[in-house]
Amino acid sequence: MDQFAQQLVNGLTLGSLYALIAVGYTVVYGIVQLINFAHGEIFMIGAFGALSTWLIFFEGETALWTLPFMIAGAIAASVTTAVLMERVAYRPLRGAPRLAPLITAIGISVFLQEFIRLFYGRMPFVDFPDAKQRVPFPQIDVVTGPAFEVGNVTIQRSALFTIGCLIMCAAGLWFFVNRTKTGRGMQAVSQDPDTARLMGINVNRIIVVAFAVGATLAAVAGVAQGLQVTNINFRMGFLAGLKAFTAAVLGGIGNVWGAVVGGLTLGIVEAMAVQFIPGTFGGSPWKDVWAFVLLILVLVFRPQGILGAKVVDRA
Amino acid sequence: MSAMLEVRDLEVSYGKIKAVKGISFSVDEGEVVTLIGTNGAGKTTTLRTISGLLRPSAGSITFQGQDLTKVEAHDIVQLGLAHSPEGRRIFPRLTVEENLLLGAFSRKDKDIDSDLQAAFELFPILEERRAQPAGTFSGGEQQMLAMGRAMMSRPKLLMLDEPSMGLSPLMMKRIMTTVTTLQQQGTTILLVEQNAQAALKRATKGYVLEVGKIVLTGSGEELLTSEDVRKAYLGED
Amino acid sequence: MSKYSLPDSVRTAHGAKAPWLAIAGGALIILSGLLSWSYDDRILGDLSIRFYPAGIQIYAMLFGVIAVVLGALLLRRPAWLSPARGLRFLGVTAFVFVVWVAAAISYQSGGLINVNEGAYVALAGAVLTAAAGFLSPEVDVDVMAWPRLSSTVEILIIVVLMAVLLFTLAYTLEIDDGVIFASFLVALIALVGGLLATGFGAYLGFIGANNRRPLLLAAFLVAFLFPFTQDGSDANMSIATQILIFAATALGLNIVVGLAGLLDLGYIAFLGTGAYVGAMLSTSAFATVDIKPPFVVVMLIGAATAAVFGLIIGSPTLRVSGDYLAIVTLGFGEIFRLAMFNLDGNNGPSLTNGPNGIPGIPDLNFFGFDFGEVHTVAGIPLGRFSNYYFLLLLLLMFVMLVFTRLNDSRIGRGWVAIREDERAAEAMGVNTFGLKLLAFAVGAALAGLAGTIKAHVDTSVTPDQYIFLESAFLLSAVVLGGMGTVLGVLVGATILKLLPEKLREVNEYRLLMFGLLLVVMMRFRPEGLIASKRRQLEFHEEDEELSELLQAEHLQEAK
Amino acid sequence: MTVTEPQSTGHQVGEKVVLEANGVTMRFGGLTAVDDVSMKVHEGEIVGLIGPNGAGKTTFFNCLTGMYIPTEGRVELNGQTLPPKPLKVVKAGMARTFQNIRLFANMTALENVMVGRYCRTSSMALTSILRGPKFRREEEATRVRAQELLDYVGLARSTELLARNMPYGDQRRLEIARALATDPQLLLLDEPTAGMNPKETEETMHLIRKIRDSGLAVVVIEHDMRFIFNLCDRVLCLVRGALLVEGTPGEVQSDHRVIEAYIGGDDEEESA
Amino acid sequence: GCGTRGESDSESTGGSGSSENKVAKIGVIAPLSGDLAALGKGISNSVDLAIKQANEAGTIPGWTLELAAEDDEAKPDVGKNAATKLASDADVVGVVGTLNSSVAQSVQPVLASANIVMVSPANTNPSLTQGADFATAPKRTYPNYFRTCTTDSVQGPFAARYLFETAGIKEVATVHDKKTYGQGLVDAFAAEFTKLGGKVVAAETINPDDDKYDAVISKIKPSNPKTVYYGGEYPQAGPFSQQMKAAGLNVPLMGGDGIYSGEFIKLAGDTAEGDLATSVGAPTDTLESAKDFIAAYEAAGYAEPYEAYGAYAFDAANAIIQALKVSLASADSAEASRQATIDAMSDVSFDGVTGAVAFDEFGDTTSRVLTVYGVKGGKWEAVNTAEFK
Ligand SMILES: Nc1ncnc2c1ncn2[C@@H]1O[C@H](COP(=O)(O)OP(=O)(O)OP(=O)(O)O)[C@@H](O)[C@H]1O
Ligand SMILES: Nc1ncnc2c1ncn2[C@@H]1O[C@H](COP(=O)(O)OP(=O)(O)OP(=O)(O)O)[C@@H](O)[C@H]1O
Ligand SMILES: CC(C)C[C@H](N)C(=O)O
Ligand SMILES: [Mg+2]
Ligand SMILES: [Mg+2]
Repeated sequence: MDQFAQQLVNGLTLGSLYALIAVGYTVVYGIVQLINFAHGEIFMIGAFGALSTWLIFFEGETALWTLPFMIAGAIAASVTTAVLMERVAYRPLRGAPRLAPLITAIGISVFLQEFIRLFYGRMPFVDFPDAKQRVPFPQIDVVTGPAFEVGNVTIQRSALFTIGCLIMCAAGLWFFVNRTKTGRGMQAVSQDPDTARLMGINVNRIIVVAFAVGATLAAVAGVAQGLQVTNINFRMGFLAGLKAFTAAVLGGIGNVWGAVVGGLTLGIVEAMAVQFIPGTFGGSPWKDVWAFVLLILVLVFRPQGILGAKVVDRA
Repeated sequence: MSAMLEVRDLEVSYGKIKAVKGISFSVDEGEVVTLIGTNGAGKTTTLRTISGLLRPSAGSITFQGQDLTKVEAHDIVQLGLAHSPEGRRIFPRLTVEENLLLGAFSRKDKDIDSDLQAAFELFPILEERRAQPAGTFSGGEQQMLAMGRAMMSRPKLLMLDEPSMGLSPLMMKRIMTTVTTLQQQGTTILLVEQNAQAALKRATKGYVLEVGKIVLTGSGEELLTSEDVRKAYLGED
Repeated sequence: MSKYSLPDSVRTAHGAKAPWLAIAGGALIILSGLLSWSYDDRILGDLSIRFYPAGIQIYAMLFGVIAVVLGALLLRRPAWLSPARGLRFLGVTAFVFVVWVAAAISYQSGGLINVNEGAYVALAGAVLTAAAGFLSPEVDVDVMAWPRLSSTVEILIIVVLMAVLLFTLAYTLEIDDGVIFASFLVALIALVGGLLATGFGAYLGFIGANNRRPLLLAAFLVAFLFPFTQDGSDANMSIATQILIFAATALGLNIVVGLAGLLDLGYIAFLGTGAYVGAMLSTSAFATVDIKPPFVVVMLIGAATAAVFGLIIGSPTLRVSGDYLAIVTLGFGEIFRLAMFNLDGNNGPSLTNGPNGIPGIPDLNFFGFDFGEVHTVAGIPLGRFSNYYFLLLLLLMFVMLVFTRLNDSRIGRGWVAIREDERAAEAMGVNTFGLKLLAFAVGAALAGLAGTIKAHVDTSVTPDQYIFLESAFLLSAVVLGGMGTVLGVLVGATILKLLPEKLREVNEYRLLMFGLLLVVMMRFRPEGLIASKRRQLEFHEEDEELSELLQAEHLQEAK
Repeated sequence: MTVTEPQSTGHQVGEKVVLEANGVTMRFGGLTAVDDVSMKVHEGEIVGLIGPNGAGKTTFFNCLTGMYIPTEGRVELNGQTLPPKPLKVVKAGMARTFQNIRLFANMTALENVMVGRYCRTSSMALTSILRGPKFRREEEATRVRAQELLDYVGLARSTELLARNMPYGDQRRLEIARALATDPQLLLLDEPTAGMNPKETEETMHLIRKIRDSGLAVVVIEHDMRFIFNLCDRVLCLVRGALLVEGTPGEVQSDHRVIEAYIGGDDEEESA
Repeated sequence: GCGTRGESDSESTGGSGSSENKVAKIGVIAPLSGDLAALGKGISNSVDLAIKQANEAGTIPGWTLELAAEDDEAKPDVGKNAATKLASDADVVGVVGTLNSSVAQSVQPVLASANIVMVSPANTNPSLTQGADFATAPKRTYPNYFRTCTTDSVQGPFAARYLFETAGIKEVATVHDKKTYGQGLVDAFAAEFTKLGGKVVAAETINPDDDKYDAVISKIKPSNPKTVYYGGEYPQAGPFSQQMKAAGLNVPLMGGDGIYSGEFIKLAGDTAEGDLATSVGAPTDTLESAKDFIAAYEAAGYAEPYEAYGAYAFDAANAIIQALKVSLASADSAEASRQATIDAMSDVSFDGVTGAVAFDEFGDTTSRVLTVYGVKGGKWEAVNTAEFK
């Protein structure tokens, strides 16, 4: 039982991270029907943005007050990258068949990874560590350090931070999508951009907002990841992005709650698989396999995802 | 008196194909103006250009004295020009009510609720099904929703593109009556129709388009009785 | 196209001068080849000697010759060619070429001062050529006016073209200076692009279509002769084998993506399946399965296993479509990689040797023909990779056969219908599910086949060869080259495998450039370099000119 | 009010029942789109299906053709119960067109029709790769039959045009040719004249008659009353999913319930 | 068409050299990029140093040695490609590398079929020299393969004895990354540890692509190990150590030479204090024999430190050079000397930086010295150096 509770906590932590990233996939997909493969890299850039902020302004300082600045730095880096990417690469492809933006997304994803790998350590004016290998991430007081023990369950500080971030972001997002006009505009654009324009909706602005919102959450996730695993690297976006995308699809892509539910489900499944699948097909090396198996099963039996709405194709 | 909408020498192309080849017409305040013509004559193209979805390759469009050719589609709505597009184009995964509210997206005033009620009165089915995803509506139902939605922006000029397409006779009458009602309430209307008879009967002015050019102009009645029109568009020989 | 031209008034006023401008420009460029381009004689194969052109200067002179020819053609105004467009393209790219070479000279020898008169003359020639292109009137190419030649002459053209191709290929691979290689590529793009822009390419395509068999025969002859141009060196042959494996796999993927319109992001797993089957059933000391059937049987097992996986992966297509299918395939791809990573006895049965992979796979041996040995044919030694090259070429031919014949059949039509509107296709009696499964199974089997050979060519099989990035590479080869076409995929595969090998100077930046390439390509030519016309339409819905061209071709064929 | 013209052909409806639908019901959540509808279609008969928008006509078609799995009810073609699978329905001999044209836009007219032959041909992967004489024969036969059908619907000269480039009216006809290519015994047409001008409508009417005369049964949905009442042997009117009235054109158009629910008040000139 | 020019060209560049020396290349296959680049660069720099010294001293008359360094990214497949490339270069006569045993497995057959001698400074897995059944029926697998470092059949037990006997720890959990090295090391360790009477309370594996290990750590934790023995490399071990402690599993992590690098401490952070590692040989900087090497390395101004394997790579390169002295003397081309170089290897014996360098009948080094290090004050410090018996 303790072990169950312990892995539940682990799963929730992992899942929160997935969920934060997944929201970005979902929001963008919902609007432009684009699998933004580069979103994982936005998450990675968020982490590097936070690290850079810390290195430039606070190197050596680990007090809690630096954290908000790091998060701000992360968001600035992620949002800038995401918005630029939308402007330069995706916008010209509006209306092109699906495959074109998808390939572009893969291209951007590779490009961003390589860019950080090759140039992070060679930026002008600043002395950043070489990013060709893992780079240590600052451990901030209060949100890292000795874990809390609740009964026999250990709860890490960074886990609390991550889960907290998710709760706050999700609440904000819910309000934004359902209670603001921009949110409703987003939904309209997602279904028929041309007609949305006829309603007086500035489609380009809405799309930029979607990218920015996704990037903001990814940036927060980047910081959380850095605090949890103590180091970051240019590759971290790939698998995390893949899992987050899986989570988004699992939950029902296009649906913000789906992303959250999908992320948490995926995280918990992974943690439980490590602990409870007996025999040689259990354990850590198989956990990703179980995650993908779950995805495939869900898609086959409920193609629209856990919370997704059924797409109507009327003849 | 200058016209509310003035289109001059408008040309629009899709790639190399010119779909609209220099047409001019005007709509005065309070009028119902109708464009009729064969399939592919360029009616839809004209409307889409006026509302900013397409850019003209030549010519000018002025609405209440303002040049529209460089204004973004979403800003044109704010000026009071609504467009109910061909093929309804409702938002399929949003509910009926959400669709209607989107019609009022660019409005900042507080009367949205009363307009919503007005739309429900006009089309009771919309109220009955207000929470149903609009994509599951039948064609006619969708058309009503599209009209209701366009009205929600409280337009000064409402452009309707084939509002009767695929509608039952009864429903078509209802839609046509609505056009009259709207006109009486002070909305100017630019109507594109295949059902020339019904359209011309209500029109103060009509234009006949053929392959991108205006070939005939006149009041609704004149056109209705014109020999050419009767032959080509009313199926009488 | 008209947006790239000068105002009509200028063109009518000066249009008559255009041919002479072109001829003058071409002559200048030819002359420049005889002059010195660079003061420094140590770089770029020595461009410093007058009246003794080196590689780069010869490329330039080719520009000149073509400019002169086009100029002369402009005087005669043929209806089926548009020399103006050719000149425009040629002029602009020649300009880029000269600037690039000058930049390379300046960079390598430290200063613009080292650029000699030849480069400036060439630059002037390029400007004149471009000017001619922009000045001359736009002629719409009339495909109906294509000259009809006797089939002997047509076949002769094909043979000459193929010989040129072989020569170019051998020549290209011989270059080992990265800058010269890049210059050559620029020149090649300029020359070929220029010719295509005139509409000559379309005409060649037409000739090719009239003589499909001779064309194919000639093409394969060229391919078979290629190893003999390598003088026993294995360096290029090893790249060539990689290209062939990659191309065969990409063609298999093209069945799934290009023909059936299903996005597969985990396709590399099928190649991996074949490779692992090949490795496990080989006599490597690390092979885990004790059955050692002959290689032909191994190939069949590899293909069959992959096909079964293809069916499994394809089965969700019954319920899942579009982007969801993409993610399912991606998931399967990852599952494959992880499974190969894990099945080492620690986690699951001991089959794949885990992350360490199965090394030491021996060379193939067909009835005493040892693929690892050097064999001498007609006095020319053919090394290990040449041996595999021939085997792989056979495989590729087989894959192409399967691809084209399926495409041009009832099944191919069914696939197009599915791509266009799946629901409607189903309602018209097309067995959509069956056809989608078939696409997956056939594609997978072909990749599996390639995989079994790959295991032996590579001598080792590891899980990191089958990561997502590799699937992305495959997909890129398909998309860059042109979806749904054989030639396109071959070109795409060659580009993606050859460039990184040849441009070693920038090896570190190769992924960065790959990423950029994808983005730029999708922006400017999303249908790929050599696109099937139908696909091109799908990407450019508004392009009426194109759809008319396609119709015209249909009409030609129908005659 | 009468729009019926005297029947031009002295046509006789056959005795044989081609289609029999029994108690077809389709529910979406709480909404009953088709409510216990039964219908019989005889050989050589043209049946009209009318009803207000949202009455469930298209949905009924979808149930017949297996695009939807009906909640209740049974569909029989020539006495055989049809499974709700589009593929099997087509094979059994029922074909349809769509309310919104759904052609394969980037294929030529001929290719579109050849796709329609898919279910009547059989060469599979291996045959296609090996290209035996059987394959060639079948391919040729497909091409010939497709061309015949194009000639039949009056598109003889459009063979090599891309579907997307064809005029609207021709596209509708091409859809019919494609449906005919499946060798149906029953043809379902969903608003075949929507968006057509009166002249084109007239031509379509002739085409449908010609098809009927060749022995097929036709069910057609239309809102154009003149079209329906001139063309059909029998008319069914659906309202809110349920069958309201069934009868000859004359009976139906004078039924006050139909007028009230569908045609509307006595206001002739509106119904063009 | 410009053949003559091409020839004159190569003459002008080649001819600008001062002597008529023929060229022989010594290859390096090591991770020059990626997470293990720190160790790989140390190896390639040290080989470079050895080559420079040999050229300066004119060790092999008539020949100039050159370095041909290839990156293997620590991946078997990439390493194999690097080996193929080196093998097809006729000038290559020997290869120093690889770092990872798993990569070596793929490289060995390629170099063996080209008869190129391969000396690894860092591969510690015993099967590379003695075959899969090294414990019961040792059998030399590749005659061209040698190494200058001790193997894990020594390193594992050495660690086990240290933990059990010196540190008094009776319960450990083991974790490894499934690679040849990690798994082999853990196997050797566990066998000895249980033989001594200790208990392996949990045995887990991880996937090196992962960066979060909480689930595994949570699974191990209830079994209350007193130390976690990790078989693998520092890019995973560092974060693993840190996360272990963040998750409340406050016991030391111990590993092999794969974690003995400054990078481990950087990645593991403050909580690395007390973690342990074994590595081959005695600490380089304490060796009298290494003074010159260290000085020369520093003087050469390499950007990266020589790290754990610099000295071994230097010795490996010198072993090849010793053999080349014999083989190249009578050869007229580099390629022709390949077999002779292999043959000459078994007679190589000299006093290297790390001690006496010589190889036994399997190609293994004759030295069996190892050291236990511990993290103290953010640095690795030698705790105990001993010869394993
Ligand atoms: N997206 C497009 N791309 C290319 N050509 C188009 C496009 N849309 C319309 N056209 C062409 O432009 C011309 C005018 O079309 P438009 O839709 O404006 O006609 P319309 O009068 O509205 O006809 P309908 O009565 O069928 O609605 C037609 O020839 C049509 O083929
Ligand atoms: N997939 C679906 N999910 C939910 N409701 C649906 C679905 N398909 C149809 N409906 C509903 O069923 C009813 C009947 O629709 P249908 O399209 O059959 O009408 P119709 O008679 O063809 O109307 P029209 O003449 O306007 O085409 C409508 O109210 C529609 O909203
Ligand atoms: C750096 C270490 C990981 C090398 C290890 N000794 C091996 O054999 O793989
Ligand atoms: Mg229109
Ligand atoms: Mg309908």
